[in-house]
Amino acid sequence: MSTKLLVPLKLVTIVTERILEDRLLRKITELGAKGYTLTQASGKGSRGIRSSEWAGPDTRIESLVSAGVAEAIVEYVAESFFEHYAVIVYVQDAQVVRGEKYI
Amino acid sequence: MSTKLLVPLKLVTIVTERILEDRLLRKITELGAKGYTLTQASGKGSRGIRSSEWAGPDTRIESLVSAGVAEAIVEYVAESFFEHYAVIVYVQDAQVVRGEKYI
Amino acid sequence: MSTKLLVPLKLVTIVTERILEDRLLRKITELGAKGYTLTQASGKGSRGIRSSEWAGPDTRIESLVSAGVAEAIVEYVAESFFEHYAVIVYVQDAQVVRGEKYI
Amino acid sequence: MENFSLLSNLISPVILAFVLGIIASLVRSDLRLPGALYNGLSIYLLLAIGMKGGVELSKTPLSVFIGPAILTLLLGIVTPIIAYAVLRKLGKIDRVNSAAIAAHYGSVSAVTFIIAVSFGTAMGHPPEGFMPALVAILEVPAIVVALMIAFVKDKRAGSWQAGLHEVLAGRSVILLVGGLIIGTLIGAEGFAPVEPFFKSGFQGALVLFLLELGIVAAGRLKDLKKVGPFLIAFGILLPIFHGVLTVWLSQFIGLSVSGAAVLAAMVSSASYIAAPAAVRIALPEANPTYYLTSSLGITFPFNVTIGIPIYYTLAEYLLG
Amino acid sequence: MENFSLLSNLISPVILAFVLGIIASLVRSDLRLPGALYNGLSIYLLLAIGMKGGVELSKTPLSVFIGPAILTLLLGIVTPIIAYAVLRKLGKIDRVNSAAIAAHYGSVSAVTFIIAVSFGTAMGHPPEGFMPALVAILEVPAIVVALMIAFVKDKRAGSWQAGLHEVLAGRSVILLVGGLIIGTLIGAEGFAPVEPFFKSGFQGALVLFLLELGIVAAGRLKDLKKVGPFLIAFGILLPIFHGVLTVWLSQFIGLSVSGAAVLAAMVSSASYIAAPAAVRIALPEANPTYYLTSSLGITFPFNVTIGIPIYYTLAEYLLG
Amino acid sequence: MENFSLLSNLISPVILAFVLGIIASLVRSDLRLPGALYNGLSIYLLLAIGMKGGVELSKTPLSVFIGPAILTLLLGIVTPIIAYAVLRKLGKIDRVNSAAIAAHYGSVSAVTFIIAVSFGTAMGHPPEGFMPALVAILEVPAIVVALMIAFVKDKRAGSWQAGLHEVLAGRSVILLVGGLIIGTLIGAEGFAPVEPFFKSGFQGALVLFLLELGIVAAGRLKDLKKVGPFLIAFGILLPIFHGVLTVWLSQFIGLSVSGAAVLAAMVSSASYIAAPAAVRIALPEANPTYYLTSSLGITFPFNVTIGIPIYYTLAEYLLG
Ligand SMILES: Nc1ncnc2c1ncn2[C@@H]1O[C@H](COP(=O)(O)O)[C@@H](O)[C@H]1O
Ligand SMILES: Nc1ncnc2c1ncn2[C@@H]1O[C@H](COP(=O)(O)O)[C@@H](O)[C@H]1O
Ligand SMILES: Nc1ncnc2c1ncn2[C@@H]1O[C@H](COP(=O)(O)O)[C@@H](O)[C@H]1O
Ligand code: NA
Ligand code: NA
Ligand code: NA
Repeated sequence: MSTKLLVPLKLVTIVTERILEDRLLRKITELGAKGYTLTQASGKGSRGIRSSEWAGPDTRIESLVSAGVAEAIVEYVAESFFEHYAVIVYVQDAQVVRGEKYI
Repeated sequence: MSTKLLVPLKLVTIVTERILEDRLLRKITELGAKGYTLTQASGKGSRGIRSSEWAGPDTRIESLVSAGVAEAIVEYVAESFFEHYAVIVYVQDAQVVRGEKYI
Repeated sequence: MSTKLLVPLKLVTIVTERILEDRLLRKITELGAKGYTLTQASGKGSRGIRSSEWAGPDTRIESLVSAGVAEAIVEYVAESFFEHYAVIVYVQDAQVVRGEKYI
Repeated sequence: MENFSLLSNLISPVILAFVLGIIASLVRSDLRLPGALYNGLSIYLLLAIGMKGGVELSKTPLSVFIGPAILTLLLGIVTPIIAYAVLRKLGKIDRVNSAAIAAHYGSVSAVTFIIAVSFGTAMGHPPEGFMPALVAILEVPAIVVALMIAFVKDKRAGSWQAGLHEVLAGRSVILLVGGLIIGTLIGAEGFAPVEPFFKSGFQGALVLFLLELGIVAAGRLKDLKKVGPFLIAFGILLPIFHGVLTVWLSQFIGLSVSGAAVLAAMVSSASYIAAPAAVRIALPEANPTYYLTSSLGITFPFNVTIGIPIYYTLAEYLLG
Repeated sequence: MENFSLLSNLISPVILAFVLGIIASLVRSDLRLPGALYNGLSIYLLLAIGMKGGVELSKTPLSVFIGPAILTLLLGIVTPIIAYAVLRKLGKIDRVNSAAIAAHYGSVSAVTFIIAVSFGTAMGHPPEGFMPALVAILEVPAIVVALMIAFVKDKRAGSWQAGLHEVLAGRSVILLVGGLIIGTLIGAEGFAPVEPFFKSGFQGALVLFLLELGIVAAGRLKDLKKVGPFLIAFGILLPIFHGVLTVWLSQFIGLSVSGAAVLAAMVSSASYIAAPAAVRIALPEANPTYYLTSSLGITFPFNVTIGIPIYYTLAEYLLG
Repeated sequence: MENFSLLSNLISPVILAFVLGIIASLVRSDLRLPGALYNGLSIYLLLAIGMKGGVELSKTPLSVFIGPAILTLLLGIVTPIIAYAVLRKLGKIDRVNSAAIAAHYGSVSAVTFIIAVSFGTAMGHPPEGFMPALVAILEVPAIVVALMIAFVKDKRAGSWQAGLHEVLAGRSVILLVGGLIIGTLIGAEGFAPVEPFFKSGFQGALVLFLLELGIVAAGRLKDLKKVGPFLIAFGILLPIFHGVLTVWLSQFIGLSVSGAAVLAAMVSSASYIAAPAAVRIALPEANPTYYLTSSLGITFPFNVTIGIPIYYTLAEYLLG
């Protein structure tokens, strides 16, 4: 794409237990995310059984951020949640329209 | 990936107010999108408060299109909605199975 | 991103009729996927009319897998479902935290 | 019994809600029942039908029930064969689509059944209480027969077993049959505490359900062109034929006038919940436009407005 | 009629559920009504209001209804103009935001209406049965008038036609007007079978709805600072003015005390379902914080707690 | 009172719906209550319990209520300690998992409570009306005690405060306590208009809820192997012990036979809504398979089928 409107950013996606949603959103905002998009999800992973059917389904958090913020989020989630909670985090490239808004 | 089935296309994702959904879908179809996938979303961005809780939650539109169509969609959305509506648009690369269908 | 935590994997996304969900999930697990994330979706594609409004809305399956597994999934879906069912499949790159878990 | 008039049927809240749904869709309203609610209502309605039927069945001597049960079973086997023959011979429709449509017209629409019961009840002639048990009997065989027809000659893309599982373990059958068994076990006394929920609320819940069904059916109307004149005629004439046949046969098994009319409405109706799911799995090559548009866009509206009064009038004439 | 007391209103289950919702939000509870349920309840409530109104309308002579109908229509045209003038002149608020807010205060909140009716009914003074028809009459004109004001001088980012379509084909109007027509057609007899669902369940459903409305309104409270003291005062004083005006005018059209009080509650209320959607489409430049916070965060709680007893007391004084 | 029979309990519509849900899951049916509906039903049920309890409480002299209230509070503190000791000593289960399970068995399952009340009511022996207030009293303390045990010695991954907030501001407590207060404030008269919704519909709504609970519980059954024989025995024997203890203590506080049996059912039951959420937050190291499978897959089905009749029979024997 050659459009001058587009800014290259990182798209961080986190899928995790609903019960962590509030804490995670507060934290990624602190770490510099200017916004996020949430969708309801369900899924299967290494933790065969989870309480998510009781605590409501999983949550899927997407946030477009700069590379630095992405790194901070990734580190925070890995350290705080990987051991005990059902969680997956991945990072992708994205060309964002008027992306400077989100840096 | 080396599969001959795959065609490189652009994945355009738009997250915006539900109230714009109809208009946007009609327009991106006009601009050349052959299909789209919708998911319900909610979120936070620069416009602290929005009517979305009343007009229903946000909508997340994904469309796999050629680079040219992606550019047209990006420009259309930026011009028509960025000023007054809650909206975010980004473009990613994707390898699409039997992708020629969508061009 | 330079974080040592990240492993490059493939993100395979499948959007298809709800009625195929069980069969697809069983199969992609067989083919080597270690997990998946599901979201409810709706959409429009080449098959103007589908039974999805009756069989429930579409399903959107995302799975982070190695390149080899991605290829196997893509081939399986293309062969088994492309002819008669509403389905779209695409593959993207993703940097996954502690990604070795998913290989 | 001049009361079995078309007009008094048309101005019931249930039918008018259906019309309102169609209008809402035509004016491109944002009105839609949330999917979760629509699913919830269908679970409620099917379970309620089953339980009420079971409660009644627990009071019915087998000798009274056996005749209607056997007739219903027979009609569930014969009507898909009739439908298939008509589609192949007169309609020149290919084998797989004919079988797919036949599965729908042999099976039954629970909502048409409910409206037929309400119609009679509102006229002061409630049908036999065990009718819901007949819905359960009518639901499955036609789908099995139609799939057998489709699979007998050719290799198919879909899976016959998966399709069968989809019907038998599908929520329609689970809820209807499960409800029947629960109702039979608990009887009238055990049903009493849940009666306000499942009986008093029933007609109102149906209003909301039909509002959404109207919206969905309106979406089908735009496909009328695609299905062509033959299928439109088929969607009206086959139900009439099946209905007339049923009323005529009902003479010999001791059903009341209302019972015969309701059974006719059931037999003439086309499934649009259980059958589409099973057919989509077993016969993916079949075009959903054909079977959905004819069953939901043509036969359902025809039956609930014009068909049901016809069946009642005929039953009154033959059995009254 | 000393019973029209503030306290007896405040301790109704409906108001207390609203308060519970606010508290749940303040203590950051995870309590939320699922979106599908909230939507479903609003569909149920609007359709129920419409149908009950229609049933009553079918019994009402035109001569009785025509006066209140005309007054309601006039107030629907005049009140947005008053609101606009106050916002522009006293509040110095820019044209587009003034028009947006005026659309809300000219239109009507169906929930405020229901609570006003319940209040009178609980006091033993049910208002005229045809009041829901007035809700339908009051809903649309103000939005049209306010959009006209906004579009008459300037070029706008939004589309006037799209906004109008949003109101007219919006679910509030479809369900209220559709329900009215259905109710009128079926009459009391046709309504009987669905009455347990739509009438007996109504107050309880409202409890759940207000629980969620409390949660949402609490979310608005944190924006009180942003809207400033003028809009807070406006959100309390304009309703009182509109309410008093309505009660005074009701003297001349033969409404009962309760009827006048309920009409006052309607006219004084601010829309937060139909108007926001239409305004968002037609006037995207307007800031939703202003119109949502004032209508939902200020005027709605004020009206259902203090406003309604005031209108009843005044109506009793003037018309009693 | 030979009526307190196992069989008459087992053939209630509520239990049969639970069984139907299990069967639907075993035959891999697509039947599932939509999540929004399931959540909505749980909100409805909890609020209804609370409000009805509050209405009754408003009529109950403190002198009658105080004894049962204190006993309930004591049991809420003692039972998690008993459970913890058994798990540690006999089961050799590690500290954090023992505390997690103890939190569940000290707290209460609202559905078990409702079924115990229905059982007595169906037998013609409704328990004291204020029992729902005891549910609210029993819900929280055990979770606090169990978390204290877990946090007292070790540093933990989770947050004790966050866990506590999760219980106290969780929807179970908000709805139960909020409902109690609303019910107490409005009294019987204020409750009358919402009674059809919250009381008549209650048993029926419970049927739908248990249908889904059966589906979910069936999903747990496949984990029975993973939890091992000790936890299976624990999930049956501890409830019996707690139930017997409660009935025996009830002698001294003036509860009726039914009241004692219902309190026994409550105390013996294990929470599967409030406790899992709190424990997941505060003790993420604990394995949910253990506490969910034992509370939902073992204790809940045991109690509602066999446990409740046992507690009634014992209460009849000791207090009758
Ligand atoms: N390989 C994967 N691909 C996509 N999503 C996954 C994958 N593994 C796990 N997930 C998601 O992450 C959640 C937690 O995974 P886990 O912590 O491995 O149990 C699951 O419920 C899935 O929604
Ligand atoms: N940085 C971001 N990352 C992901 N989604 C975002 C971001 N910023 C905004 N959004 C989404 O876009 C919507 C509109 O954003 P805005 O126009 O900034 O209020 C929000 O409600 C979010 O769903
Ligand atoms: N170009 C596209 N972009 C995004 N999603 C699509 C596209 N085409 C189809 N889809 C999705 O895939 C489903 C099936 O498409 P089809 O098989 O073409 O009818 C649709 O319902 C959409 O959800
Ligand atoms: Na049929
Ligand atoms: Na107004
Ligand atoms: Na307990």
